Amino acid sequence: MTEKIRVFIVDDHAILRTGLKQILNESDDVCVIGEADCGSKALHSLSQLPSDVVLLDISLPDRNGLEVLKLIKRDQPKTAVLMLSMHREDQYAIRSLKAGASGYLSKQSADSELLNAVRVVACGKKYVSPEVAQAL
Amino acid sequence: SKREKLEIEQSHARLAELSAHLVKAREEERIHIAREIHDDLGGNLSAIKIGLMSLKNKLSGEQAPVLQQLERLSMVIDQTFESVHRIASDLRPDILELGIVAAIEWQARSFEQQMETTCDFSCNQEHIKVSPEQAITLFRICQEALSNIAKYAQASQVDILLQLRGDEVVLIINDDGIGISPEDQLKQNSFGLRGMMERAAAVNGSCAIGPGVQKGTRVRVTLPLSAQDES
Amino acid sequence: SKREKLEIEQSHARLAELSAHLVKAREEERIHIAREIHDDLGGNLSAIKIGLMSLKNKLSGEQAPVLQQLERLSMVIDQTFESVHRIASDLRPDILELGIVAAIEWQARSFEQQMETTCDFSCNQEHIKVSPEQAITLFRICQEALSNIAKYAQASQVDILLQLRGDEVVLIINDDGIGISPEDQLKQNSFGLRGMMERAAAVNGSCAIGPGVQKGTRVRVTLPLSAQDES
Ligand SMILES: Nc1ncnc2c1ncn2[C@@H]1O[C@H](COP(=O)(O)OP(=O)(O)OP(=O)(O)O)[C@@H](O)[C@H]1O
Ligand SMILES: Nc1ncnc2c1ncn2[C@@H]1O[C@H](COP(=O)(O)OP(=O)(O)OP(=O)(O)O)[C@@H](O)[C@H]1O
Ligand SMILES: [K+]
Ligand SMILES: [Mg+2]
Ligand SMILES: [Mg+2]
Ligand SMILES: [Mg+2]
Repeated sequence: MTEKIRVFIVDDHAILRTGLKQILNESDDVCVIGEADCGSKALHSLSQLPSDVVLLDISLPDRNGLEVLKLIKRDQPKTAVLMLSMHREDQYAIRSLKAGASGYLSKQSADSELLNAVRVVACGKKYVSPEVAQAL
Repeated sequence: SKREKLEIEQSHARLAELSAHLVKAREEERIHIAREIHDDLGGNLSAIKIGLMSLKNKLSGEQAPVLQQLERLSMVIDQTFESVHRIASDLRPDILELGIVAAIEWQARSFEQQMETTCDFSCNQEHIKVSPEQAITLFRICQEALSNIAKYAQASQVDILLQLRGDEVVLIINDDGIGISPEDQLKQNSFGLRGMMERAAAVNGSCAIGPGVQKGTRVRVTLPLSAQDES
Repeated sequence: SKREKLEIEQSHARLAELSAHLVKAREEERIHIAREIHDDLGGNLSAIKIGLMSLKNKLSGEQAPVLQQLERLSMVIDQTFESVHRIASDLRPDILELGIVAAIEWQARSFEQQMETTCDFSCNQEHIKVSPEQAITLFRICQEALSNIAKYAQASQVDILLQLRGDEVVLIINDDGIGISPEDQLKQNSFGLRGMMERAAAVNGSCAIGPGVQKGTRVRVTLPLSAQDES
């Protein structure tokens, strides 16, 4: 059996983290290896915990998710970062991709797109939701 | 007497400070609530939707009525997402995060769509860096000016100009409607124009309301860019 | 000159009107948003909860993991209800719907719980009928007075008195703390006391701040009850 995709979750919303963890762990090919509720804890943990995919909330209590994204990409360029956000506007997706993200997911469509998005970015490809893809 | 005059002036200054404070506190509250609604409720909704998904997976191959029920629930959650977005963006439009140029342009576009009146926007910069307070000031003044035009002007053409001029940012909203009289500006229960001027003053700027270029009405806001803001 | 003085006075009056308007508009917005959050989001959440219940019934006799998942979802929805209530009641305390007497009493009790300072409330009526605007005025002034006491007074005893006296309603908040100096009242970036006075003036009442009965600080608000309000 091939190795599972290692996912690290960064979101300050505890209930959502639990939900994300559950659905990811329920699948055969993914496992959640860690989580953090703010940017600085995430950066700290990630330096010791190699991950394939980081699921990263844009609005964090300590700093903007886009800033955290840049720092992750600077330190762990091979880690794919999938942005997660309430914003549905295409501009946020475009900005995220420009800043080095592998994909962008709105919190509203996380249920149906999450696993697919994680798998796509884990193999080095870009993921954008169907709606955003249309706008681009 | 001289003392009397001084006292009145002082009390006037304190009152002006108070209105500026009230306006600021309100915008801060709006941002705070919008964020809570977005982050807190939005996160929960997302968690519920994901939970339903996991339920569905557990039930795969299950009877149709149960799956239908799950679909219905997902739809209710989507509607709740819509409400969350609507309430939060009434409080603080997301678009402001993309900068003041994008935000004013967005207002022009929305006005055009809602009013079927041409509304042109032009700006001599791709991006103008103002403080968050100045951004919300320009945004709210433009909002009130457009709302007045929609209510009273009977205009067929609106022009919005946003410009960086030296160390000032200038916003002009011009309509070709019926125009505004000095008496209109003093109406008892009207606070839109007064609010516009107070808002501008609160960030050390000014707002002038007068006749339009050829006809109609012209609102002109000027805010100083502090050295810091330009960085 | 006389004309100059008149002009300043007029401009002062208009500015006072504007602050009153700003305060009122903010409270109206708060009510509006609180209602939207309550009715719109709250309604949807109820629908989701009922939907889950019906799902559970359809699945009765089902495997444990599915039922556990349903339980988890119900809990998330309950937490979302909590958030909805919290956000809405920060905007507009539900307790106001039970009348001003209940609302002020509730403030006294909450203060006591949070501060471990005795806070006594007394009222010579079971119910005092004021307009919604007056109610929110009394409520916000009391809130600010208590917040000041918590922040500065170092009091060990607070007394809140709400009274119907003839055609006036009087609210007194008395603390036995360190007291307030005239300079304190003129602090540059302080708007609490000024806001209290403006709020009272906006509904034709007054608010006086001064030394307490023996020591400490006393805030006294008087609002006229209009004939209509007493009905
Ligand atoms: N663009 C315009 N064209 C024509 N008349 C205008 C225009 N803008 C404002 N007015 C007139 O000026 C008056 C005052 O405007 P103002 O925005 O201060 O108050 P309002 O819109 O009546 O009420 P409020 O803004 O407080 O809801 C309006 O009632 C209207 O008669
Ligand atoms: N009950 C009190 N006991 C002692 N000092 C007080 C009391 N209430 C107010 N003060 C003093 O009066 C000052 C002004 O109060 P005010 O409520 O206007 O402003 P603030 O609380 O400092 O700021 P803001 O209310 O704008 O957040 C306070 O800073 C404090 O020094
Ligand atoms: K797994
Ligand atoms: Mg967040
Ligand atoms: Mg208006
Ligand atoms: Mg205060």
